[in-house]
Amino acid sequence: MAMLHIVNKSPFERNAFKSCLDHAVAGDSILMIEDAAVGAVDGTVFSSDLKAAMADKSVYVLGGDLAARGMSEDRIIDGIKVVDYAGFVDLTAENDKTQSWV
Amino acid sequence: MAMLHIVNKSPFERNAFKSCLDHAVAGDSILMIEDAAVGAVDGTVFSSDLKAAMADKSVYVLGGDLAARGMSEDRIIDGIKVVDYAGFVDLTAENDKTQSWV
Amino acid sequence: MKYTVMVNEGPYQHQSSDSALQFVRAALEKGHEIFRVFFYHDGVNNGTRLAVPPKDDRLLQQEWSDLAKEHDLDLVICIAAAQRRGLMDPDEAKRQGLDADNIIEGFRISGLGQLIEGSIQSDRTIVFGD
Amino acid sequence: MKYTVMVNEGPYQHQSSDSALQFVRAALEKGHEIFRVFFYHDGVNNGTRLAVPPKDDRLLQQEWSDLAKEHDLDLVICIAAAQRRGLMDPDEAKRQGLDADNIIEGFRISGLGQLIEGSIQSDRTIVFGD
Amino acid sequence: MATKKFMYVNRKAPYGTVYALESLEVVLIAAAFEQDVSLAFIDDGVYQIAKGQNTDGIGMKNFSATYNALGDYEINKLYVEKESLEERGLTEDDLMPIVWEDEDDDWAEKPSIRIVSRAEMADILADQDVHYSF
Amino acid sequence: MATKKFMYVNRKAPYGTVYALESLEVVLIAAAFEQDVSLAFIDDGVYQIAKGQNTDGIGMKNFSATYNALGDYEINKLYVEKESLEERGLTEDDLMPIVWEDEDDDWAEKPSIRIVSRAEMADILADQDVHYSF
Repeated sequence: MAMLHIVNKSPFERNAFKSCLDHAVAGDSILMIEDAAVGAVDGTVFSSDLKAAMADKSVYVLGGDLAARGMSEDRIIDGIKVVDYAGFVDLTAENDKTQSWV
Repeated sequence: MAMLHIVNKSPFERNAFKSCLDHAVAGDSILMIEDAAVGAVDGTVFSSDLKAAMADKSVYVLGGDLAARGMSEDRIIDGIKVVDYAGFVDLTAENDKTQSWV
Repeated sequence: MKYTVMVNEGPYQHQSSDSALQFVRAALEKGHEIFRVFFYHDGVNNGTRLAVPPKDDRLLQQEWSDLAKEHDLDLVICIAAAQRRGLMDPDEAKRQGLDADNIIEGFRISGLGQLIEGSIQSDRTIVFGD
Repeated sequence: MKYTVMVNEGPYQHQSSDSALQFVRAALEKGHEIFRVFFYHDGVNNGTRLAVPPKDDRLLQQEWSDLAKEHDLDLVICIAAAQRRGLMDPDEAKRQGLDADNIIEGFRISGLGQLIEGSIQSDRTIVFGD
Repeated sequence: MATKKFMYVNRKAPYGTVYALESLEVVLIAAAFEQDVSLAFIDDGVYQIAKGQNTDGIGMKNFSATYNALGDYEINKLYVEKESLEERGLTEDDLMPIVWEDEDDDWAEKPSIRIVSRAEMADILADQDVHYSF
Repeated sequence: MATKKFMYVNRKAPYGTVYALESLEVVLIAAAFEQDVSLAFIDDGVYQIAKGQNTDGIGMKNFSATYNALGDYEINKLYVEKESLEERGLTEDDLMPIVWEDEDDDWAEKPSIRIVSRAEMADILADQDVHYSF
């Protein structure tokens, strides 16, 4: 019964991403889309929170949203997987359900 | 050249209120409207930040927005003044300019 | 897999409509079924035909309309949200005594039950919002 | 004191339109002048006449329209933002070859220069947004 | 039709945005579908069920009484996160006393609000089929 | 007409919302009014001028090149907050090299971007007449 959490808010602007991390359970997956993509970058004030969550959760970022904001893939946290929209669809199919942290 | 800062975001949801506090200068005034009104309540994780700002800034809350969210005036931080829309207008006239932290 | 997609913001102001459109396209390409797209809150504003094609940008309302035609999609606008915001089809405009309507081809206006039913019938419900 | 007020969100979704309306009323009551109210971003959606009066709630679009009539207010909708979102007056609709328009009485559509000019002419510019 | 577990996730304060009101409108319609309905109040969502809401000063409709009607529609699982309350200086006493009448227990009035910890909330969210986010 | 100091306060990431794009559209119109125009990039607003933006994957218009045109309109005061960059793991090297040509200095190319501290930004904001918030 794994869940895909979809986050679309910058972790620097809103508490939605933090709230997602606080409520996701072991084995869940987290996908960053839209403004949330900037949360994938390493060396930010948010990256330690995200790394801690990665201990027992899988984390993905939508490549198109990362590139749109000028962040190249080589600066994201090790272990975060970059997906395109086809990969986004696959994640929704592979997990039993999804929750959007709008 | 004093400025009125208008904040309309909950300090628990977004960084706008914190950013306002970080950028207001001594002698400025801060008015909480809409969802920001909940920031006036004492005993929250945000109240110490706001109290620190009150050392050299005046802080106001729109009473209608506070009441709409079920928060009575007797639980707000000492020193915060409650105004109505007429008081809101007065604040914009008394200060030389305004900035909205949307 | 069968999907119901919920779009809660209008075009342009937030990326939600863009993201939902890209998601629906990708799902269709993979052979999944889009049972319904339900437009709620400001999402109802995606269904207007009165937007003007920009010189150099996408016209989201038209893209939804075209996609609906191409794939026979069921694009449903919530009637209660639409009434607040001024999105009308000919029948509803007439019923309300209004002198115009603004819905674009490919969308229809209906009740919130369509959302619940969509989620019951579908394997997945995906929400795009602010 | 002379004010220009900027409204950046549509009706209902965010409180901005309500707050701006209450502010403008209070300013007028105190004898201040509202030089202009400029509607930008989704704020353009405040100017539709196709919204339906709810049974038990305010109809914001009508309240703006009524206030404009009562106080001869200048309510300006940004044309670029309006074109993206589908808010049209009869002239613009005709020019674009559209079969309908949806602007409500009391609003007019014009360019962004009206905002800048408003801020230059006014003592205060107040922004209401998300 | 199959029965699914529907969760309404409410994370925003009322009135500043329309989400709280329009979330409630979905919940009321959902009642007719005989599904398993729960509501979660997390983060600023807890203000939606704060007691004493008075909108006279802002010209908006006060819809808070509607939460009291949910029991009549057999919607009686309102999960409220303890940590969200605490961070905002609130306790259960600040919430409306929302109740429902238990048909199977001689129509006894029972509380609909269940205060849960963040960890419990995570498990409750994980146990649902459909998540509507407002 | 009197000359006023106009400040465009940009605090949000591009593409996730329309504010960055429509802010820029106001700035371009403002150029015709011969006012004193400044732009501030604070919080997530710093991503608006990040270099290498590529929107191919999301189907939206890439408008970042427009910032390079601002110099032609004599808009050359783009204040970027140092702390906002640092919190996001960014440095000045991550920003587009936006420049303007100084007519009074033999059209020498000069940087439009000025990195300032949070305290300096507060003073700059305090020194304006009109604040547009995006």
